Amino acid sequence: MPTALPMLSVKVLFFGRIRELTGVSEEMSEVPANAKLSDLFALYVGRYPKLAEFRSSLVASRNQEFASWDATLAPGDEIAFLPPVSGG
Amino acid sequence: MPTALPMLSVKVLFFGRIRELTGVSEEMSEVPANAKLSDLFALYVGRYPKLAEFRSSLVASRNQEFASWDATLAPGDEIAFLPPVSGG
Amino acid sequence: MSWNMTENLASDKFTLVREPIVIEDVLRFVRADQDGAVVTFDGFVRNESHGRRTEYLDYEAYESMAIGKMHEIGEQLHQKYAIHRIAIVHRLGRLQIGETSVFIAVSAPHRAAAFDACRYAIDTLKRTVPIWKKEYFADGAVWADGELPPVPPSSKTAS
Amino acid sequence: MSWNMTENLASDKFTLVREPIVIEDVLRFVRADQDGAVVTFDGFVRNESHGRRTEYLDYEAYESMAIGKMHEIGEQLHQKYAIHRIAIVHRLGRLQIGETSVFIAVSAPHRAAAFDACRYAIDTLKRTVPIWKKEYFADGAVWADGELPPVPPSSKTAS
Repeated sequence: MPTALPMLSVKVLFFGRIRELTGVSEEMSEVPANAKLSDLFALYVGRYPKLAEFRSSLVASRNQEFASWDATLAPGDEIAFLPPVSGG
Repeated sequence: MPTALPMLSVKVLFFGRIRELTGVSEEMSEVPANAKLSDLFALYVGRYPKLAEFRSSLVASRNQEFASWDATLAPGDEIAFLPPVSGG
Repeated sequence: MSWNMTENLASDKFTLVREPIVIEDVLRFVRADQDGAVVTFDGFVRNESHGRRTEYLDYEAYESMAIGKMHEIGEQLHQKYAIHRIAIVHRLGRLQIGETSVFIAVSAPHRAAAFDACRYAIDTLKRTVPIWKKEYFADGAVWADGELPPVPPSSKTAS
Repeated sequence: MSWNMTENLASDKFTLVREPIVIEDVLRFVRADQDGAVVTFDGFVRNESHGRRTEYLDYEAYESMAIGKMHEIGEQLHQKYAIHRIAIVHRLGRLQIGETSVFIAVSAPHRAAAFDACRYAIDTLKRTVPIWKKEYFADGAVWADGELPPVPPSSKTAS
Protein backbone atom coordinates (compact mmCIF):
# COMPACT_ATOMS: atom_id res chain seq x y z
CA MET A 1 0.00 0.00 0.00
CA PRO A 2 1.49 3.40 -0.96
CA THR A 3 2.08 5.81 1.85
CA ALA A 4 -0.34 8.72 1.84
CA LEU A 5 1.16 11.89 0.36
CA PRO A 6 1.89 14.50 2.99
CA MET A 7 -0.65 17.30 2.98
CA LEU A 8 0.04 21.02 2.83
CA SER A 9 -2.03 23.96 3.83
CA VAL A 10 -2.81 27.00 1.65
CA LYS A 11 -4.97 30.06 2.10
CA VAL A 12 -7.73 30.37 -0.50
CA LEU A 13 -9.58 33.55 -1.43
CA PHE A 14 -12.67 34.04 -3.59
CA PHE A 15 -13.82 37.32 -5.12
CA GLY A 16 -16.77 38.81 -6.93
CA ARG A 17 -19.37 36.48 -8.36
CA ILE A 18 -17.56 33.34 -7.23
CA ARG A 19 -17.30 34.67 -3.70
CA GLU A 20 -21.07 35.00 -3.84
CA LEU A 21 -21.43 31.53 -5.36
CA THR A 22 -19.32 29.78 -2.73
CA GLY A 23 -20.26 32.04 0.14
CA VAL A 24 -16.56 31.91 1.07
CA SER A 25 -14.27 34.94 1.15
CA GLU A 26 -11.23 33.31 2.64
CA GLU A 27 -10.34 29.98 4.23
CA MET A 28 -7.49 27.57 4.76
CA SER A 29 -7.45 24.43 2.64
CA GLU A 30 -5.46 21.19 2.81
CA VAL A 31 -4.14 19.65 -0.39
CA PRO A 32 -1.68 16.82 -1.20
CA ALA A 33 1.92 18.02 -1.37
CA ASN A 34 2.17 17.65 -5.15
CA ALA A 35 -1.13 19.42 -5.87
CA LYS A 36 -1.45 21.98 -8.61
CA LEU A 37 -3.73 24.98 -8.83
CA SER A 38 -6.08 22.98 -11.04
CA ASP A 39 -6.32 20.26 -8.35
CA LEU A 40 -7.25 22.83 -5.73
CA PHE A 41 -9.92 24.21 -8.02
CA ALA A 42 -11.24 20.69 -8.69
CA LEU A 43 -11.53 20.20 -4.95
CA TYR A 44 -13.81 23.24 -4.76
CA VAL A 45 -15.79 22.14 -7.81
CA GLY A 46 -16.48 18.96 -5.83
CA ARG A 47 -17.89 21.09 -3.05
CA TYR A 48 -19.64 23.68 -5.28
CA PRO A 49 -20.51 21.98 -8.59
CA LYS A 50 -21.70 25.24 -10.20
CA LEU A 51 -18.10 26.49 -10.02
CA ALA A 52 -17.32 24.23 -13.00
CA GLU A 53 -19.21 26.62 -15.27
CA PHE A 54 -16.82 29.41 -14.34
CA ARG A 55 -13.60 27.53 -15.01
CA SER A 56 -13.00 29.17 -18.41
CA SER A 57 -13.84 32.64 -17.15
CA LEU A 58 -11.61 32.61 -14.10
CA VAL A 59 -7.95 33.17 -13.50
CA ALA A 60 -6.03 32.08 -10.46
CA SER A 61 -3.32 33.87 -8.57
CA ARG A 62 -0.59 32.46 -6.37
CA ASN A 63 0.95 34.79 -3.83
CA GLN A 64 -0.62 37.76 -5.56
CA GLU A 65 0.69 36.99 -9.02
CA PHE A 66 -1.44 35.59 -11.81
CA ALA A 67 -0.52 31.91 -12.18
CA SER A 68 -1.10 29.13 -14.67
CA TRP A 69 -3.39 26.28 -13.68
CA ASP A 70 -0.51 23.82 -13.56
CA ALA A 71 1.47 25.83 -11.01
CA THR A 72 2.42 23.60 -8.08
CA LEU A 73 1.33 24.68 -4.61
CA ALA A 74 3.68 25.25 -1.72
CA PRO A 75 2.91 25.38 2.00
CA GLY A 76 1.52 28.74 3.07
CA ASP A 77 0.69 29.88 -0.47
CA GLU A 78 -2.03 32.46 -0.81
CA ILE A 79 -4.24 31.35 -3.69
CA ALA A 80 -7.11 33.36 -5.13
CA PHE A 81 -9.74 32.58 -7.77
CA LEU A 82 -10.52 35.73 -9.72
CA PRO A 83 -13.40 36.44 -12.08
CA PRO A 84 -12.80 38.84 -14.97
CA VAL A 85 -11.70 42.14 -13.46
CA SER A 86 -13.86 45.23 -13.86
CA GLY A 87 -12.17 48.04 -12.01
CA GLY A 88 -11.84 51.52 -13.38
CA MET B 1 -2.48 110.60 -66.89
CA PRO B 2 -4.22 107.70 -65.06
CA THR B 3 -6.66 108.58 -62.35
CA ALA B 4 -5.40 107.68 -58.83
CA LEU B 5 -6.87 104.43 -57.50
CA PRO B 6 -9.40 104.98 -54.75
CA MET B 7 -8.03 104.17 -51.30
CA LEU B 8 -9.56 101.96 -48.67
CA SER B 9 -9.05 101.81 -44.97
CA VAL B 10 -8.24 98.68 -42.93
CA LYS B 11 -7.45 98.05 -39.30
CA VAL B 12 -4.01 96.52 -38.74
CA LEU B 13 -2.90 94.60 -35.64
CA PHE B 14 0.55 93.42 -34.62
CA PHE B 15 1.33 90.80 -31.99
CA GLY B 16 4.25 89.37 -30.09
CA ARG B 17 7.74 90.08 -31.33
CA ILE B 18 6.55 92.12 -34.28
CA ARG B 19 4.37 94.25 -32.05
CA GLU B 20 7.56 94.97 -30.11
CA LEU B 21 9.51 95.62 -33.33
CA THR B 22 6.99 98.09 -34.76
CA GLY B 23 5.87 99.52 -31.45
CA VAL B 24 2.34 99.37 -32.88
CA SER B 25 -0.47 97.24 -31.45
CA GLU B 26 -3.28 98.50 -33.63
CA GLU B 27 -3.82 101.25 -36.15
CA MET B 28 -5.85 102.17 -39.22
CA SER B 29 -4.04 102.03 -42.55
CA GLU B 30 -4.92 103.33 -46.04
CA VAL B 31 -4.16 101.16 -49.06
CA PRO B 32 -5.09 101.29 -52.76
CA ALA B 33 -8.41 99.58 -53.49
CA ASN B 34 -6.80 96.63 -55.29
CA ALA B 35 -4.19 95.99 -52.59
CA LYS B 36 -3.37 92.53 -51.36
CA LEU B 37 -2.17 91.43 -47.95
CA SER B 38 1.36 91.29 -49.33
CA ASP B 39 1.10 94.93 -50.45
CA LEU B 40 0.00 95.99 -46.98
CA PHE B 41 2.92 94.14 -45.48
CA ALA B 42 5.30 95.75 -47.98
CA LEU B 43 4.01 99.13 -46.89
CA TYR B 44 5.03 98.31 -43.31
CA VAL B 45 8.40 96.93 -44.42
CA GLY B 46 8.96 100.36 -45.97
CA ARG B 47 8.30 101.92 -42.59
CA TYR B 48 10.08 99.24 -40.48
CA PRO B 49 12.80 97.67 -42.67
CA LYS B 50 13.63 94.99 -40.07
CA LEU B 51 10.16 93.52 -40.63
CA ALA B 52 11.46 92.05 -43.90
CA GLU B 53 13.44 89.50 -41.90
CA PHE B 54 10.22 88.16 -40.40
CA ARG B 55 8.31 87.70 -43.64
CA SER B 56 8.90 83.94 -43.82
CA SER B 57 8.09 83.41 -40.15
CA LEU B 58 4.81 85.31 -40.09
CA VAL B 59 1.28 84.53 -41.08
CA ALA B 60 -1.42 87.06 -41.74
CA SER B 61 -5.07 86.95 -40.82
CA ARG B 62 -7.99 88.73 -42.42
CA ASN B 63 -11.10 89.19 -40.31
CA GLN B 64 -9.80 86.67 -37.79
CA GLU B 65 -9.14 83.90 -40.28
CA PHE B 66 -5.68 82.92 -41.46
CA ALA B 67 -5.28 84.26 -45.00
CA SER B 68 -2.91 83.82 -47.91
CA TRP B 69 -0.63 86.71 -48.81
CA ASP B 70 -2.44 87.29 -52.10
CA ALA B 71 -5.83 87.83 -50.43
CA THR B 72 -7.36 91.12 -51.63
CA LEU B 73 -8.28 93.67 -48.98
CA ALA B 74 -11.76 95.11 -48.53
CA PRO B 75 -12.81 98.27 -46.72
CA GLY B 76 -13.04 97.77 -42.97
CA ASP B 77 -11.04 94.54 -42.97
CA GLU B 78 -9.27 93.64 -39.74
CA ILE B 79 -5.80 92.47 -40.69
CA ALA B 80 -3.26 91.02 -38.28
CA PHE B 81 0.36 89.98 -38.65
CA LEU B 82 1.04 86.99 -36.45
CA PRO B 83 4.37 85.46 -35.41
CA PRO B 84 4.50 81.69 -34.79
CA VAL B 85 1.97 80.95 -32.06
CA SER B 86 3.15 79.62 -28.71
CA GLY B 87 0.11 79.22 -26.52
CA GLY B 88 -0.52 76.22 -24.32
CA MET C 1 -27.17 58.00 -26.05
CA SER C 2 -28.36 61.13 -24.41
CA TRP C 3 -25.75 63.53 -25.77
CA ASN C 4 -26.09 65.26 -29.10
CA MET C 5 -24.01 67.79 -30.95
CA THR C 6 -26.34 70.75 -30.85
CA GLU C 7 -26.78 70.59 -27.12
CA ASN C 8 -23.07 70.08 -26.61
CA LEU C 9 -21.77 72.98 -28.62
CA ALA C 10 -24.05 75.26 -26.65
CA SER C 11 -22.69 73.93 -23.39
CA ASP C 12 -18.99 73.90 -24.18
CA LYS C 13 -16.70 76.50 -22.67
CA PHE C 14 -13.93 78.42 -24.44
CA THR C 15 -12.46 81.24 -22.43
CA LEU C 16 -9.45 83.45 -21.91
CA VAL C 17 -8.89 84.55 -18.34
CA ARG C 18 -6.47 86.80 -16.48
CA GLU C 19 -6.94 85.26 -13.05
CA PRO C 20 -5.72 81.84 -11.89
CA ILE C 21 -7.66 78.98 -13.49
CA VAL C 22 -9.79 77.11 -10.95
CA ILE C 23 -9.39 73.55 -12.16
CA GLU C 24 -12.18 72.11 -10.01
CA ASP C 25 -14.68 74.49 -11.61
CA VAL C 26 -13.67 73.41 -15.10
CA LEU C 27 -13.92 69.74 -14.16
CA ARG C 28 -17.35 70.24 -12.64
CA PHE C 29 -18.42 72.06 -15.78
CA VAL C 30 -17.75 69.18 -18.17
CA ARG C 31 -18.91 66.31 -15.96
CA ALA C 32 -22.47 65.00 -16.33
CA ASP C 33 -24.19 61.86 -15.12
CA GLN C 34 -24.42 60.31 -18.56
CA ASP C 35 -20.63 60.42 -18.91
CA GLY C 36 -18.19 57.97 -17.45
CA ALA C 37 -14.87 59.54 -18.30
CA VAL C 38 -13.17 62.90 -18.20
CA VAL C 39 -9.67 63.41 -19.53
CA THR C 40 -7.88 66.63 -18.70
CA PHE C 41 -4.72 68.36 -19.78
CA ASP C 42 -3.12 70.81 -17.37
CA GLY C 43 -0.31 72.82 -18.95
CA PHE C 44 1.65 74.91 -16.49
CA VAL C 45 4.77 77.01 -16.30
CA ARG C 46 7.99 74.99 -16.07
CA ASN C 47 10.91 76.29 -14.07
CA GLU C 48 13.28 75.97 -17.03
CA SER C 49 13.34 76.40 -20.78
CA HIS C 50 16.18 75.16 -23.01
CA GLY C 51 18.31 74.76 -19.90
CA ARG C 52 17.75 78.29 -18.60
CA ARG C 53 15.97 78.97 -15.33
CA THR C 54 12.64 80.65 -16.06
CA GLU C 55 11.48 83.45 -13.76
CA TYR C 56 7.98 84.00 -15.14
CA LEU C 57 6.06 84.17 -18.40
CA ASP C 58 3.85 86.72 -20.10
CA TYR C 59 1.06 85.49 -22.36
CA GLU C 60 -0.71 87.69 -24.88
CA ALA C 61 -3.43 86.82 -27.38
CA TYR C 62 -5.29 88.13 -30.36
CA GLU C 63 -8.27 87.61 -28.12
CA SER C 64 -11.28 87.66 -30.44
CA MET C 65 -9.54 85.43 -32.98
CA ALA C 66 -8.22 83.11 -30.27
CA ILE C 67 -11.75 82.55 -28.96
CA GLY C 68 -12.92 81.89 -32.51
CA LYS C 69 -10.16 79.34 -33.08
CA MET C 70 -10.95 77.63 -29.77
CA HIS C 71 -14.57 77.31 -30.90
CA GLU C 72 -13.37 75.79 -34.17
CA ILE C 73 -11.39 73.21 -32.22
CA GLY C 74 -14.58 72.40 -30.34
CA GLU C 75 -16.52 71.91 -33.57
CA GLN C 76 -13.80 69.62 -34.92
CA LEU C 77 -13.81 67.58 -31.72
CA HIS C 78 -17.57 67.01 -31.86
CA GLN C 79 -17.27 65.98 -35.51
CA LYS C 80 -14.42 63.57 -34.91
CA TYR C 81 -15.15 62.03 -31.52
CA ALA C 82 -18.15 60.76 -29.54
CA ILE C 83 -17.66 63.21 -26.71
CA HIS C 84 -20.02 65.16 -24.53
CA ARG C 85 -18.55 68.46 -23.33
CA ILE C 86 -15.32 70.36 -23.86
CA ALA C 87 -13.80 73.15 -21.85
CA ILE C 88 -10.70 75.01 -22.96
CA VAL C 89 -9.48 77.77 -20.66
CA HIS C 90 -6.30 79.71 -21.40
CA ARG C 91 -4.80 82.26 -19.07
CA LEU C 92 -3.19 85.52 -20.24
CA GLY C 93 -0.90 88.02 -18.57
CA ARG C 94 1.93 87.24 -16.16
CA LEU C 95 2.25 83.67 -14.89
CA GLN C 96 4.60 82.42 -12.21
CA ILE C 97 6.32 79.01 -12.16
CA GLY C 98 3.80 76.21 -11.59
CA GLU C 99 0.76 78.25 -12.57
CA THR C 100 -1.62 76.72 -15.09
CA SER C 101 -1.53 78.43 -18.48
CA VAL C 102 -4.04 76.16 -20.21
CA PHE C 103 -6.54 73.66 -18.89
CA ILE C 104 -8.55 71.40 -21.19
CA ALA C 105 -11.22 68.96 -20.06
CA VAL C 106 -13.25 66.60 -22.23
CA SER C 107 -16.07 64.38 -21.01
CA ALA C 108 -17.35 61.33 -22.86
CA PRO C 109 -19.26 58.13 -22.24
CA HIS C 110 -16.11 56.16 -23.10
CA ARG C 111 -12.51 56.94 -22.35
CA ALA C 112 -10.92 56.42 -25.78
CA ALA C 113 -12.84 59.35 -27.26
CA ALA C 114 -12.02 61.55 -24.28
CA PHE C 115 -8.29 60.82 -24.58
CA ASP C 116 -8.20 61.33 -28.33
CA ALA C 117 -10.21 64.54 -28.18
CA CYS C 118 -8.23 66.08 -25.33
CA ARG C 119 -4.97 65.41 -27.11
CA TYR C 120 -6.27 66.71 -30.41
CA ALA C 121 -7.44 69.85 -28.60
CA ILE C 122 -4.07 70.74 -27.07
CA ASP C 123 -2.11 69.77 -30.20
CA THR C 124 -4.39 71.93 -32.36
CA LEU C 125 -4.44 74.81 -29.90
CA LYS C 126 -0.66 74.95 -29.98
CA ARG C 127 -0.64 75.16 -33.79
CA THR C 128 -3.61 77.39 -34.52
CA VAL C 129 -4.71 79.61 -31.64
CA PRO C 130 -3.10 83.08 -31.76
CA ILE C 131 -1.51 83.24 -28.33
CA TRP C 132 2.11 84.15 -27.64
CA LYS C 133 4.39 83.47 -24.73
CA LYS C 134 7.37 85.55 -23.68
CA GLU C 135 9.82 83.85 -21.33
CA TYR C 136 11.69 85.88 -18.74
CA PHE C 137 15.06 84.76 -17.39
CA ALA C 138 17.44 86.35 -14.93
CA ASP C 139 19.44 87.75 -17.87
CA GLY C 140 16.78 88.65 -20.40
CA ALA C 141 13.60 87.62 -22.14
CA VAL C 142 12.70 85.84 -25.37
CA TRP C 143 9.54 85.10 -27.30
CA ALA C 144 9.02 81.35 -27.35
CA ASP C 145 9.74 79.70 -30.70
CA GLY C 146 6.19 78.67 -31.46
CA GLU C 147 4.61 77.15 -34.52
CA LEU C 148 3.50 78.80 -37.74
CA PRO C 149 -0.22 78.12 -38.23
CA PRO C 150 -1.27 76.51 -41.50
CA VAL C 151 -2.60 79.09 -43.94
CA PRO C 152 -5.15 78.49 -46.69
CA PRO C 153 -3.60 77.95 -50.13
CA SER C 154 -3.11 80.96 -52.37
CA SER C 155 -6.35 82.20 -53.96
CA LYS C 156 -4.52 82.88 -57.26
CA THR C 157 -4.22 80.36 -60.02
CA ALA C 158 -0.70 80.09 -61.43
CA SER C 159 -0.11 82.62 -64.21
CA MET D 1 16.48 66.77 -16.77
CA SER D 2 15.92 66.81 -13.07
CA TRP D 3 13.67 63.76 -12.80
CA ASN D 4 15.00 60.25 -12.46
CA MET D 5 13.39 56.88 -12.06
CA THR D 6 14.53 56.08 -8.54
CA GLU D 7 13.23 59.30 -7.12
CA ASN D 8 9.98 58.96 -9.01
CA LEU D 9 9.03 55.49 -7.98
CA ALA D 10 9.48 56.55 -4.38
CA SER D 11 7.19 59.50 -4.88
CA ASP D 12 4.40 57.87 -6.86
CA LYS D 13 1.07 57.16 -5.21
CA PHE D 14 -1.00 53.98 -5.56
CA THR D 15 -3.91 53.76 -3.20
CA LEU D 16 -7.31 52.23 -2.57
CA VAL D 17 -9.70 54.41 -0.62
CA ARG D 18 -13.20 54.12 0.78
CA GLU D 19 -13.94 57.83 0.98
CA PRO D 20 -14.60 60.21 -1.95
CA ILE D 21 -11.45 60.90 -3.96
CA VAL D 22 -10.29 64.50 -3.60
CA ILE D 23 -9.11 65.23 -7.12
CA GLU D 24 -7.34 68.48 -6.27
CA ASP D 25 -5.15 66.64 -3.76
CA VAL D 26 -4.11 64.08 -6.36
CA LEU D 27 -3.35 66.79 -8.90
CA ARG D 28 -1.28 68.70 -6.39
CA PHE D 29 0.57 65.51 -5.54
CA VAL D 30 1.88 64.86 -9.07
CA ARG D 31 2.63 68.44 -10.07
CA ALA D 32 6.17 69.77 -9.65
CA ASP D 33 7.94 72.85 -10.97
CA GLN D 34 10.11 70.91 -13.39
CA ASP D 35 7.02 69.55 -15.14
CA GLY D 36 4.96 71.34 -17.70
CA ALA D 37 2.09 68.93 -18.24
CA VAL D 38 -0.30 66.82 -16.24
CA VAL D 39 -2.81 64.53 -17.91
CA THR D 40 -5.57 63.05 -15.79
CA PHE D 41 -8.22 60.42 -16.22
CA ASP D 42 -11.34 60.69 -14.09
CA GLY D 43 -13.55 57.61 -14.28
CA PHE D 44 -16.89 58.02 -12.58
CA VAL D 45 -20.20 56.25 -12.22
CA ARG D 46 -22.48 56.61 -15.24
CA ASN D 47 -26.23 56.75 -14.79
CA GLU D 48 -26.80 53.87 -17.19
CA SER D 49 -25.25 50.57 -18.22
CA HIS D 50 -26.32 48.63 -21.33
CA GLY D 51 -29.43 50.75 -21.50
CA ARG D 52 -30.50 50.16 -17.90
CA ARG D 53 -30.64 52.97 -15.36
CA THR D 54 -27.95 52.42 -12.74
CA GLU D 55 -28.77 53.16 -9.10
CA TYR D 56 -25.33 52.70 -7.57
CA LEU D 57 -22.25 50.49 -7.74
CA ASP D 58 -20.30 48.42 -5.26
CA TYR D 59 -16.57 47.95 -5.84
CA GLU D 60 -14.50 45.28 -4.16
CA ALA D 61 -10.82 44.42 -4.55
CA TYR D 62 -8.23 41.84 -3.71
CA GLU D 63 -6.59 44.73 -1.98
CA SER D 64 -2.99 43.63 -1.42
CA MET D 65 -2.71 42.23 -4.94
CA ALA D 66 -4.44 45.28 -6.43
CA ILE D 67 -1.89 47.59 -4.83
CA GLY D 68 0.88 45.35 -6.13
CA LYS D 69 -0.51 45.46 -9.66
CA MET D 70 -0.89 49.23 -9.50
CA HIS D 71 2.79 49.47 -8.52
CA GLU D 72 3.66 47.26 -11.49
CA ILE D 73 1.79 49.64 -13.77
CA GLY D 74 3.86 52.45 -12.31
CA GLU D 75 7.10 50.61 -13.01
CA GLN D 76 6.02 49.95 -16.58
CA LEU D 77 5.13 53.59 -17.08
CA HIS D 78 8.52 54.79 -15.89
CA GLN D 79 10.21 52.28 -18.20
CA LYS D 80 8.16 53.24 -21.23
CA TYR D 81 7.64 56.98 -20.92
CA ALA D 82 9.64 60.05 -19.87
CA ILE D 83 7.28 60.96 -17.07
CA HIS D 84 7.76 62.37 -13.61
CA ARG D 85 5.10 61.24 -11.16
CA ILE D 86 2.09 58.96 -11.26
CA ALA D 87 -0.87 58.76 -8.95
CA ILE D 88 -3.51 56.04 -9.24
CA VAL D 89 -6.33 56.17 -6.72
CA HIS D 90 -9.19 53.70 -6.86
CA ARG D 91 -12.21 53.87 -4.63
CA LEU D 92 -13.93 50.82 -3.11
CA GLY D 93 -17.32 50.29 -1.50
CA ARG D 94 -20.59 51.87 -2.55
CA LEU D 95 -20.50 54.64 -5.15
CA GLN D 96 -23.36 56.83 -6.26
CA ILE D 97 -23.92 58.17 -9.81
CA GLY D 98 -21.29 60.75 -10.73
CA GLU D 99 -18.82 59.73 -8.04
CA THR D 100 -15.24 59.10 -9.13
CA SER D 101 -14.24 55.44 -9.01
CA VAL D 102 -10.72 55.88 -10.34
CA PHE D 103 -8.51 58.91 -10.77
CA ILE D 104 -5.16 58.76 -12.52
CA ALA D 105 -2.75 61.66 -12.88
CA VAL D 106 0.60 61.65 -14.67
CA SER D 107 3.04 64.55 -14.76
CA ALA D 108 5.79 64.96 -17.33
CA PRO D 109 8.00 67.63 -18.83
CA HIS D 110 6.25 67.10 -22.19
CA ARG D 111 2.64 66.33 -22.92
CA ALA D 112 2.97 63.38 -25.30
CA ALA D 113 4.48 61.19 -22.60
CA ALA D 114 1.85 62.26 -20.08
CA PHE D 115 -0.99 61.38 -22.48
CA ASP D 116 0.51 58.04 -23.47
CA ALA D 117 1.28 57.06 -19.90
CA CYS D 118 -2.12 58.05 -18.50
CA ARG D 119 -3.91 56.06 -21.17
CA TYR D 120 -1.66 53.06 -20.72
CA ALA D 121 -2.32 53.23 -16.99
CA ILE D 122 -6.11 53.09 -17.22
CA ASP D 123 -6.09 50.51 -20.04
CA THR D 124 -3.76 48.27 -18.05
CA LEU D 125 -5.60 48.80 -14.78
CA LYS D 126 -8.81 47.63 -16.40
CA ARG D 127 -7.14 44.43 -17.62
CA THR D 128 -4.89 43.50 -14.74
CA VAL D 129 -5.85 45.00 -11.39
CA PRO D 130 -8.10 42.68 -9.33
CA ILE D 131 -11.05 44.96 -8.67
CA TRP D 132 -14.70 44.05 -9.31
CA LYS D 133 -17.76 46.16 -9.83
CA LYS D 134 -21.33 45.14 -9.12
CA GLU D 135 -24.01 47.25 -10.77
CA TYR D 136 -27.33 47.80 -9.02
CA PHE D 137 -30.50 48.57 -10.99
CA ALA D 138 -34.07 49.09 -9.86
CA ASP D 139 -34.80 45.44 -10.71
CA GLY D 140 -31.64 43.65 -9.69
CA ALA D 141 -27.87 43.62 -9.70
CA VAL D 142 -25.15 42.15 -11.92
CA TRP D 143 -21.41 41.82 -11.77
CA ALA D 144 -19.92 43.85 -14.62
CA ASP D 145 -18.56 41.76 -17.48
CA GLY D 146 -14.93 42.67 -17.02
CA GLU D 147 -11.79 41.37 -18.66
CA LEU D 148 -9.82 38.22 -17.97
CA PRO D 149 -6.25 39.20 -17.02
CA PRO D 150 -3.43 37.64 -19.05
CA VAL D 151 -1.89 34.71 -17.24
CA PRO D 152 1.69 33.46 -17.58
CA PRO D 153 2.07 30.51 -19.95
CA SER D 154 1.88 27.04 -18.52
CA SER D 155 5.02 26.02 -16.65
CA LYS D 156 4.81 22.49 -18.11
CA THR D 157 6.49 21.44 -21.30
CA ALA D 158 4.26 19.43 -23.61
CA SER D 159 4.34 15.74 -22.77
